[in-house]
Amino acid sequence: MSSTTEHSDFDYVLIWVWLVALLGAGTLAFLLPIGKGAALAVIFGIAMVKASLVVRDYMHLKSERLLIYVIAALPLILALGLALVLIPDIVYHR
Amino acid sequence: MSRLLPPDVSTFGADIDHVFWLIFWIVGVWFIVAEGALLYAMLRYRRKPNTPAQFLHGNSARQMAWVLIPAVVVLFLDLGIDHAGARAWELVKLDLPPATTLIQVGGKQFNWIFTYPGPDGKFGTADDVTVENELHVPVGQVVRFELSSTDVIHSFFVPELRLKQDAVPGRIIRGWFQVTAPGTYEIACSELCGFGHYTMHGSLIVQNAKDYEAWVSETWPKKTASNASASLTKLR
Amino acid sequence: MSNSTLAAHTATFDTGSAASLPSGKAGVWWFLASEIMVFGGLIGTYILFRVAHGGWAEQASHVSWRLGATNTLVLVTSSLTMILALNASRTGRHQRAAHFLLLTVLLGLTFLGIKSIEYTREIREGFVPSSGMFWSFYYIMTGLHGLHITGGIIFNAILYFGATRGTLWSGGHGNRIEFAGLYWHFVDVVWIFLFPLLYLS
Amino acid sequence: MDTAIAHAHQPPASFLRRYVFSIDHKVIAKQYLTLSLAMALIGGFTAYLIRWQLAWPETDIPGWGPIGPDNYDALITMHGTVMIFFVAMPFLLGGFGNFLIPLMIGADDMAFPRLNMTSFWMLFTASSLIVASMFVPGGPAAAGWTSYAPLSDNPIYTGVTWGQNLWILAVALEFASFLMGGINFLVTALNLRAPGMTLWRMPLMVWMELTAAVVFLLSVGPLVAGALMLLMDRTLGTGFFRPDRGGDPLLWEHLFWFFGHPEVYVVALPGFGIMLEVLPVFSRKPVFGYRMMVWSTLAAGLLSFLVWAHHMFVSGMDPRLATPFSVTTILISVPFAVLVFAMIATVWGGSIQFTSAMWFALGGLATFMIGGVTGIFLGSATTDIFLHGTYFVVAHFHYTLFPVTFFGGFAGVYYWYPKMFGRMMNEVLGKIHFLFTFIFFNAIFIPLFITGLRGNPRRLYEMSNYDFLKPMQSLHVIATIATIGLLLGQLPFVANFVLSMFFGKKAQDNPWHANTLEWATSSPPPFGNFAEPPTVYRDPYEYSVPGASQDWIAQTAPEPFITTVAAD
Repeated sequence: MSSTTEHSDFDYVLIWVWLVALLGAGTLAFLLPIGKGAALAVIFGIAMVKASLVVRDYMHLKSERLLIYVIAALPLILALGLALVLIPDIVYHR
Repeated sequence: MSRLLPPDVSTFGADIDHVFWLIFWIVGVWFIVAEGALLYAMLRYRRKPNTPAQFLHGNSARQMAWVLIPAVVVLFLDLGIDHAGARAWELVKLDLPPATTLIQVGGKQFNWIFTYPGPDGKFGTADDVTVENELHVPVGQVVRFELSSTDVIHSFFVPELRLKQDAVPGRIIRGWFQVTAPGTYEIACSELCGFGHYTMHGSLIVQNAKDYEAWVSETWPKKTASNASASLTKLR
Repeated sequence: MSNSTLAAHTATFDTGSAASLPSGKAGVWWFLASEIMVFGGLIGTYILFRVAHGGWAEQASHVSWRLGATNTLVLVTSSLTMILALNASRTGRHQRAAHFLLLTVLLGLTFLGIKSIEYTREIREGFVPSSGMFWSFYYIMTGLHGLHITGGIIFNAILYFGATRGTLWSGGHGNRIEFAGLYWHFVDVVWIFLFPLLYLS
Repeated sequence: MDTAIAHAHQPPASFLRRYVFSIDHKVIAKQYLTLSLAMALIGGFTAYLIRWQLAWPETDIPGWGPIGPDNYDALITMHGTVMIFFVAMPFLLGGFGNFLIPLMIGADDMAFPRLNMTSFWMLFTASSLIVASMFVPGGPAAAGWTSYAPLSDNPIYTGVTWGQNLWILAVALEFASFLMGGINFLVTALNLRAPGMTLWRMPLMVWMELTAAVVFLLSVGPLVAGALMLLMDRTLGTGFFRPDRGGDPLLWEHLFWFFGHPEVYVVALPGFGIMLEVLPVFSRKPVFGYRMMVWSTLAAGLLSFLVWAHHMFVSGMDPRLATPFSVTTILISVPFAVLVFAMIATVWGGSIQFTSAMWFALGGLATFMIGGVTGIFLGSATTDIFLHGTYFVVAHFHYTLFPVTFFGGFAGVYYWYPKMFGRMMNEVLGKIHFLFTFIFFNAIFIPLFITGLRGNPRRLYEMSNYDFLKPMQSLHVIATIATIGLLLGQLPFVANFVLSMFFGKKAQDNPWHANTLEWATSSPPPFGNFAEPPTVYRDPYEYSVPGASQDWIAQTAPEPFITTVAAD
């Protein structure tokens, strides 16, 4: 099995603290009177970090072998490709 | 052979047909070669007493070449087809030439609605002329159309013009055509649009300048001095 | 891959081996891959429409970011309890694992509870799926996510009862907690993106 | 996901667990086969009604009566939906995939036998829903198998209410079923391979089923979301695909074809897989360029995600997208060219035995080539302007899907029937069946190519409105007569399939002297497949090895040039 057994509960709680802190930060960025663009950048940047924390530590991706990275990466790439092709039709049509 | 396709009466029809025949001959040759090889193998190599099959696993480069070299040739022919096709596509769908006649084509279950700007040359004014299922255009002139639909997806299709474009509700799709020979051509809907789909039939009446003017003068509202010029202004 | 299959073939519920993944885990990950396509398509479309029609900001201002944030907190915490349950079962602390599973189930139910409070409030204020494109996307995305949460709650509940009765371990299915966990964390990740997309934009 | 039961090498006692809710992949495979053949009756009958209406419009159809334009739209919708989702996929993936993957890799069952059972019964439910949808008030779905919005989106345009909703539910359920099935295929083939069965020793059929599974489960997601949107549009008043509510009809087309095109390969690859098992055995020759074919298959699978917009060249999508998609589309002909050439090369220099299975495999290859080359015309955006939505398209995709589904599928039935049921099928009936199928199939669709080239639009209830179609009527009559011939031509098969089960000659374990593992066990295989787990020593297609004592060497044969007696 993967080397996840070494994890101590403490590590996991630590990650959780991070997640909560980031959640707070993201919400703050939304409330503070900063520019919309900047706020969005911060908010989604933070969302990315949170997601990667969960995937890396709670889903143990950091200790997984290549095949799982492939399985996870394929749909991400394809979904992105789909969205890109949709741009001209949905965003830029008059 | 050329009777395989309907007669072509539009300026860009020839470009489309050219690509068609290019593909036709390329794939035709490949098709005959491949089927021929298969048929030959079937006859030549049917089971015969004490003639065992050859042991060809086809994993060595020399043997794979028998498949890969033809495949590479296919690749290059493909690129050739793509090249020819891309140029014709740009001509037909991408760059719209300046037009002397502008019409709005609307699809609605189960009719084609053709709207002319009227004497003032502007759409959405009182003197717009609307005709159902009958599109009159002058021969040899570039006609621009704005295609739209009020309900479901239709598709504006004139076989002799090699012209097809879906009409999508919520979108205005611009296109053009230029007919080379006067006559009456049939307009079909080629996208399933409901139970009346098969009745959604119109006719394109291409007239020489004189007849067209005659039709205009009898069906359109009379021109006033103010908008006489407007009707002739080139639309770009 | 080749020699690994010896183990894989003969084991009763195979744990795979060095080269190949444990079947259960591989299955879950392939499933998650298809789920990524479902939510990816949905989220991608939403973003494109949102960019195309700026006018949604007004509609979006009617959702309660407070409840949304609270729910995020709940879900993130449930991810923690889930992983702690797995760790407990891995280290043989079965009683503890069962408790954490129960906790996860309860947090999941809390999430659904808060979500339904939101729905009722919004519907009371007259914001229904047909109230505009934003609301359409809001309801389809949170609704689909809610269905996934419900499914996860059911899996976890089943595991919990197996854990309390001990059948979970006696049957040698301890790593089912891992599989259910992978799914649960994925649903959490989806929410981590839905929250800013729907509440903070 | 408890596989313990499956491995307890004891068949369950109760009839229900043994034949109905069985977790034995072989029983489930037969259930899929039966279901798909039953649905094929519906698909065939709809084809008969459609063709009759087109040849002799608004006449009483023998065995049915006259049909109206709304019935006609419903019929074409049902024909497409049933044939693709409820015949082709259950037949090629559900049936042959389930039966062959564990046997060919030397496993005793699927990785998740219970999930396997669940998949089948989900599909059964989906099939029941689609059948039920034909009898609800308002009639069945009538927006075409592509269900383009807004036609499918708003009941006022078709008058169809619950028919369309049930269509969405049935198709969504079908997706879920094959999603789970595909995951099962993947995990089984990657994890449960017998000792020595390396990836590069897997029969090509397994590779094809694997690629199909991956392609399916990565392409279907967005359409699941789309189906949910469509359902909400119809029931909750949202407007994802309604321009008047801020939605976009083209979104549906994109989501549909992003799945719809890969779906073609999901069906095509297993069909190829069958041909690739049959051709070497009856040519007594190794498959030509095994690895080359595997790589081409993977390449085709990958490319299949990059071509979907070629279904939308004239749909009103941004015309600048057309050329890139033409390029990818036409490029995909390269891996398929490799596969086809390699199949011909496999036969070349062989010692060909013309069994029914071989006839169907060769016939499938020959007809598929027509589908392949005509695809180039539609892949080029320029010629597609003229050909899109005409009978040329209809003929083209029937020439791709029919060969893989039916020629390939029938080849598989004639080839593996002995293994499935322990008895041989009748070869004479089989060859008659092939002759009818081959002749009449071509007699249907070659005329339709011609009408298509003349610009005959598809999905017309009748054509008398169009003067330029009047000369085409005789071609439609030919196609219809051929359709009736094709349907009647299936009777020898039905008789053969049923009667052989009772009166067929008892089959040996390895009647065709084939190498792959499924022939290394008894016919039919016992519960658990293999008396003792097999060990694999060699590649799957070692036929006519020079110096060998016989012209086949089973994969289980340990020493070079000495074959096991596990067979016979």
